[in-house]
Amino acid sequence: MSQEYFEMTKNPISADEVTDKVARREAGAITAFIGTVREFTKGKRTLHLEYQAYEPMAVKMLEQIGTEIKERWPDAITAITHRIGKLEISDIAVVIAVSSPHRKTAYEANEYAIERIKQIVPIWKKEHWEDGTMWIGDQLEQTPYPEGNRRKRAE
Amino acid sequence: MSQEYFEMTKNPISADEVTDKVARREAGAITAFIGTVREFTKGKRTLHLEYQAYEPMAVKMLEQIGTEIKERWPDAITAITHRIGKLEISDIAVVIAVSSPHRKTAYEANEYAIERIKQIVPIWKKEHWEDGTMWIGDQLEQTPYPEGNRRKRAE
Amino acid sequence: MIKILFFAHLQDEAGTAAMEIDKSGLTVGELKLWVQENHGLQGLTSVMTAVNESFANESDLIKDGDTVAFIPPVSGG
Amino acid sequence: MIKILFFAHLQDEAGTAAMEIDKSGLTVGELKLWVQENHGLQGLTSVMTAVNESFANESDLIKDGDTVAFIPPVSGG
Repeated sequence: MSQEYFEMTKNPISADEVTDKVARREAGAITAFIGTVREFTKGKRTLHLEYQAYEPMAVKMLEQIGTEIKERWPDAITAITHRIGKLEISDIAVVIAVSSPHRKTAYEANEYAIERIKQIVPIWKKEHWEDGTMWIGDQLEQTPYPEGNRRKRAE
Repeated sequence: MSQEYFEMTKNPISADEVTDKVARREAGAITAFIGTVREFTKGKRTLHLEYQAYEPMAVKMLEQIGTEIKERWPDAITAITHRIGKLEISDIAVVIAVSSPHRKTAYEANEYAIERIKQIVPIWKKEHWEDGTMWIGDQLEQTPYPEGNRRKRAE
Repeated sequence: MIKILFFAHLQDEAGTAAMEIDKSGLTVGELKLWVQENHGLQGLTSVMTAVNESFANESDLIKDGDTVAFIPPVSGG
Repeated sequence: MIKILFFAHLQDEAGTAAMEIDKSGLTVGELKLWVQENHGLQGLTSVMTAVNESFANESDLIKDGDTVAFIPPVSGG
């Protein structure tokens, strides 16, 4: 079995496999975040998604998030697997697992990891709707592109 | 397969089984808390643990936590399984899974659930050390009994 | 008859998980005192009580047929 | 030679995932302008740039053999 803590994969992700990587005798708490493909976003129906990544850099950035967590929460151990390719509704896109002797750290570090993924990891999501497709572009999903394949303009 | 959302069990718990209960097309985020038996607590080595519960009431109280979460976070769906009996180091004692369309809710509701378990669910942990045993008694584990089987005195 | 349940260290102290007593018309607080005096349990004052699987107040009246459980501070999770 | 990588909508706009160009001595910012003008890409100004898989500043100099990736706002997770 692979013991890579930070992985990109084209295959379905098992949450148990990711949490198993961080389990250890010193841990009293493991938190897992499982990001799944949601059918409706603001009333709009998603048929399926496509994730693209700059793979080698994405792995490096996931590792960097692990390093940042280690600096802030020295007791925490982190593992992250992100899937790419075509995903159907309810498929798992990402699993973040954090173990720690105490639960507060496990929650905080886990939430930190997903926020950082949405900031620095070069992965992009393409929504497929009944009436078209679009690359979703804003890191925090607060200003999605208004239409079609247009990207956000800077000014 | 059982579809009870709130369960006590004498058997090993699979985290995937608990998270599967809350997975759904509307969910974009599932958080899982996996409480495991830690080997060392404040430098003292645990050999194994024993959990005892007032089972029917424990199930009711877990259900009540689910109801409280539903009131505070109407979008959230919760499942909790707690194990009783003898547990070895690294065994899973409890799994809490929360799904929600958005991740913030999934984290908050999950942490709320573990805090409430430590307040109102009639489950007790007996530590087995090299030099003896003790029922752990304080809800928030801040004032464990100083010795032997003595319970906290009120005054 | 009232059924009384003991858990954790209270079970060890009482030497039993359950017992039945033939008392009625007591409040939760009065039953606690009675059990302390007659069954060698100390410090039930800091212990919560459940009547028929719901948390009860000290002043709640116990009826015939009720199940009363003494709930020391919990430590699950 | 410099290798340039495009992702997401930039890949669609450029019509290719990668290309090689024979330019050197440019800063990241200058390369962006050159690509915009010569390959019909708009709005690279809001796009981050990675050189050899690390985020780079607009003023960083690109060397021969470098791999430059344009990183539009990400949407993983």
